[in-house]
Amino acid sequence: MRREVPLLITAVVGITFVVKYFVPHFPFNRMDAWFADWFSIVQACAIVLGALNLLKLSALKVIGQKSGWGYALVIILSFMLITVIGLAEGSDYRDPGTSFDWLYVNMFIPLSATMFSILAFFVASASYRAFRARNYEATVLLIAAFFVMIGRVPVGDVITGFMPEGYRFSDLAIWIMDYPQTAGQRAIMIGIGLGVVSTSLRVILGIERAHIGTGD
Amino acid sequence: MTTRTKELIAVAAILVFALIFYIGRVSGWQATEFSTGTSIVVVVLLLASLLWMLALTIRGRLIGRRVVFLYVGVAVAMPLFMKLSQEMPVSLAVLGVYDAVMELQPGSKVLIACDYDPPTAPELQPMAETFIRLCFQRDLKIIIMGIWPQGPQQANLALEKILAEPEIAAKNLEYGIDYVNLGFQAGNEFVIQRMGGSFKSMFRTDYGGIPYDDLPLVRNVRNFSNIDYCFNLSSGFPGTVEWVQIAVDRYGVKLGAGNTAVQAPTVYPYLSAGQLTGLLGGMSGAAEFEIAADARGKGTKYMLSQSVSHIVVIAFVIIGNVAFIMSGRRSALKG
Amino acid sequence: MEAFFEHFRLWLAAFLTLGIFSFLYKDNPWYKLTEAIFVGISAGYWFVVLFWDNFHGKFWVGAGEYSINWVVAKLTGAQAPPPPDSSIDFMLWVGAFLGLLMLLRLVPKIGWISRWPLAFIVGSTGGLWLINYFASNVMVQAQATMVPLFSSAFGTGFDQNADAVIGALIIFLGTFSGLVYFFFSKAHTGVFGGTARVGVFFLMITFGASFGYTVMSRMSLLIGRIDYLLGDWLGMIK
Amino acid sequence: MKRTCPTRPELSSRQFKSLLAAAALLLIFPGSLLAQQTFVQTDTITSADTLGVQYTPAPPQNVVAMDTPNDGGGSIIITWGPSPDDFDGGKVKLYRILRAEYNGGQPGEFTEVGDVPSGKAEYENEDGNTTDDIMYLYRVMAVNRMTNEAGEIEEYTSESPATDPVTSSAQWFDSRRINALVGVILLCSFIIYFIQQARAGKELYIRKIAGMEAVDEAVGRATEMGRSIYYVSGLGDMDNMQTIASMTILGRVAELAAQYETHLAVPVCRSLVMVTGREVVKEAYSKVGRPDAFKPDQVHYLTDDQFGYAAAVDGMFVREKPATIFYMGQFFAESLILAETGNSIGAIQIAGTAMPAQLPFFVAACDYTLIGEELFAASAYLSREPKLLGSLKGQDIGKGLILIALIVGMLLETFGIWQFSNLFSVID
Repeated sequence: MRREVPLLITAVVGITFVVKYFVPHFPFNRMDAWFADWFSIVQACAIVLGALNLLKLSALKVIGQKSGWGYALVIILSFMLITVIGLAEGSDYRDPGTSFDWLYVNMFIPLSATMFSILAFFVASASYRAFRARNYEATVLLIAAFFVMIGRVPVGDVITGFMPEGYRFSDLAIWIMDYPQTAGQRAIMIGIGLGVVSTSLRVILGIERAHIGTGD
Repeated sequence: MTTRTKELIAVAAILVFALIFYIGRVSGWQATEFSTGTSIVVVVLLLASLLWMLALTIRGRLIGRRVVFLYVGVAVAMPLFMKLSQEMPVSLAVLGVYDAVMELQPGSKVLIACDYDPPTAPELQPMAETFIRLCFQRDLKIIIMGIWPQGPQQANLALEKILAEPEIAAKNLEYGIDYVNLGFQAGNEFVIQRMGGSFKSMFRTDYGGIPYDDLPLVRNVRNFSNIDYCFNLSSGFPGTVEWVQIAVDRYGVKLGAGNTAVQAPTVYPYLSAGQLTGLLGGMSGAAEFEIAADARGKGTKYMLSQSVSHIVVIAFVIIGNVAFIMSGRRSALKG
Repeated sequence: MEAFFEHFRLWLAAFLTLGIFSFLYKDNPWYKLTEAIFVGISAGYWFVVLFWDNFHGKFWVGAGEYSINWVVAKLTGAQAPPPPDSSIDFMLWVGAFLGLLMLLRLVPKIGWISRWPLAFIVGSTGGLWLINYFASNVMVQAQATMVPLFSSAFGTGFDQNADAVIGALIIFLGTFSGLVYFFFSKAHTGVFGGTARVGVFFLMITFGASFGYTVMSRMSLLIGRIDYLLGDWLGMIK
Repeated sequence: MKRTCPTRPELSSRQFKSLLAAAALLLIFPGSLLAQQTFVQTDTITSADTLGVQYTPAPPQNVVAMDTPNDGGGSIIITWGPSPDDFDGGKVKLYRILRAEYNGGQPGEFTEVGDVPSGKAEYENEDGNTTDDIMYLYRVMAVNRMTNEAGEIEEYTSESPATDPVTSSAQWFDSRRINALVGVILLCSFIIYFIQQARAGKELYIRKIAGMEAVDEAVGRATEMGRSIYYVSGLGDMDNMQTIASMTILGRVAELAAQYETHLAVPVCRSLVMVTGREVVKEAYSKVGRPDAFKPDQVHYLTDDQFGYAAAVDGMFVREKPATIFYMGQFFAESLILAETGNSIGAIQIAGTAMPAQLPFFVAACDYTLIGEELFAASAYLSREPKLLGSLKGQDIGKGLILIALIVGMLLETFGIWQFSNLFSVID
């Protein structure tokens, strides 16, 4: 019962959604929209589980005075702060001028923009370390990256200024993006398509059943 | 002195430095700007130190990742102080926006649709500022709106900045008569579509809650047919693609656009098909627009930052390969 | 008071920005504090957004409120609400039901029931993407690769420029050899292995090119943050 | 028929009303009136013309209305040929489509349902706002617009005869998608056939995949060093195939970790993935006979936010210094933030994703990367179960057919035969 029912649900629902693609008739034509709505409602319910888990682990740290318990306390406090304000604010919580918006603009945005911008440093250090002509594959990668990078700044065209128009670094960069890059992407995409079909089929047939867990 | 003491001293130094400059700012210090001479010296020093790094590598000393980080930080920060102007030609796509604005009669109504948020502001904010300034200089009326929640907020920041500039402040522009911010409206591309019928149905009040009909500038603006030019700043969906498909194709609006570098390639076809009068793409687009409007500002500076940081990344790729060859082509995976 | 908030605002954002940047040097108490604030604030942010936009905005507005009003009216004998218009969709109750089953995890004894909504989600995802990926990734991409080697057919003339021919050939060769690389059930030896090696060559160009292409947009993010610190906060640059 | 109205911006009350009506309609049916409001140029009336005969265009020809095929109902397609006056500089500026309900042999009042600018050789327009089982009649009106000396716009129109009554209906099969149906059945049959073959005991050869070969070694290394293993499943939620694939791989990795008695931590950023991950890891632990070693909080939630998650996981990496890190699933910009930090602490990193934009970053910063399809093959590969390996063989047959199709398609195209490649076209 605990194993069979989920397997059956997976199979029936999976096959229905495959069939849906070929049937324009109601109710099949509405299933995409329904599923999207259902999923977002389930997400909203499930985040309660996630949030409780985060709070529980943090609280255990604080109670046990484990190393870093102070930071765990900060997690709890900042979570409570924004949640209480956001829920009290009502469904217009996001309008300019609300306290929620203040927290969003002055804390959330600087934090995520900075974390995102860290990427600039990591891109540099990764290029420094990884783009080395270690072997034949790495050399190809290095050359392609180098030409595209230099083709995207004005300096690139200054260096190749002696060449006729259409044969400068920027043109080379565009050519690499348009042809060999597109070809590689396409091979990857076709492969992914086949992989997804095979994985979905295994899931629907119940051969791959990790998600339904143990019998108890 | 232990490392810990050194670190504490460093943090204290940063704090003192910040306090001094913050107090300075509050008490009215002017912004720092390098002269051309200083700028050249800084760039030369940067390049020279990169060469030194190369030399160190050749002599067998590997550079750690923190050094790379430091260089990236410096390469981005220093050009922001510089006045050095990279000479670059203004492309036709950018001129398209500039010319369209210059052709408008004084008093024409321009709609600015701000569909972006703070993460993409480095690229799009300079465009917004230059565009707003150009409109005010030409005595055009500005109507701002957004279908991204934070777009109108970004526009307010730009407005605040431009209105404070002496040249514009001298015009004594008035809210509601010379410019209006209608704020954000949820509903993605359907907002554009309904605006084709009536602006008022989508924006009952402006950003600050003033009823639509109490704003003299827009009181008689019924829909797109009362708008002379439209400029869209976009960093994704919904954005320029939707504006072209609905406002241009269906309602015949004249549209120019500013896009992030990532998005610009998808919009390019509309430019060649004539559905866009012009396109500013990424930081280089912002910089070129500033050059065209003869108002070198952040876009030009940012572009310089971007070029210098690019050169630094390329330099480190070269240094990395030198290090690899020097180390006898052994696997330097974790170098 | 307002002036104080303005100063506080600038320093708060600067404090958080520098806290994240300090991680580049090494892990430290400042980063740990910033990270804790970030985790708490962002988890709470998404909690609020999911509650108001997904649960309230979709389910409550779309079905829940109306249904409950209706039931309450029936029970109390009050006047029933007007018949539902097109904005009410009772199918949303299915989502609420699945969500409720998911929440049963909080009750250890019957927590296993949460596998049912999970099975439902995994099954529908599998079915949905099986066919969508086949159509959009396999069929569309295969068709896009089948282009004439010469941009007009043999019969209608032969005036081709070399660029177009080379371009079409490269796209074909790249896609073909790249796919050969992905074969799992055949040893990569001989001609087959050689083709797979060409495939790897194309994959590496692809990776290098997209890496190089992305560098530029990543830099602009950092420029924005440094501009905040030096400009908005310290006023050192205009 | 003649309608007079002043030019913009002053509007006559009539035009104003129709605009208001159009706006109201747009509010009610945002998606259905896509073809409304076409703006057209007007010519100027040069001589006084009270009758308007010389400006009235001829009506459009061959107006036909039919139910839209392969749809879910609620839509009728109207086609017509141009009016003889429809040419560059001709009298037709646009066409209006008029519709009336047809009840008991009596047509109702004709109202406008859309308009189309002139200048095409053939016209096709969809009225996407019909009710199934109601009969409709359609007329198409050719419209000329002129500006008179007073600056007012005058319209001269003529209508086609009404079409035969037509109703819209929904279909049970989209015949345009038969190619996808055949393709998918073919591919699935191969996969199922080889799964059966493998079940029956047939030996299948599967080549080595470097990243997968390294999994044992990577888990072993963590055991030797006495450090933990981190498994990062990306930003995708359970409605994403990459996440589902990631969960199946997590099962195999968890089995190994349980066997080696090495601590496995799975920080996640989606609550549903946390729930699923727990089931998966628990199942894996009991499969190798160590159910007591499983702790639910091995799989824990941090935050739904992309960068908040990256910041927290980065912090864990540098503090706990795991010996081995797996990245499997859907990744965005955080891929390099995580992988560079993982690299800096010297962990062995194995990544796998089907996000083409992030693959280069993983290739640059990780020791092994599973590219696209390899991610979906990984769980079968790691399990070594014959039936799962059989599905890989089935996939390969599909791949082989596509390779052949690519060659055939390209050659036929080159010789001007495009019917073959059209077999692969997909209707949205």
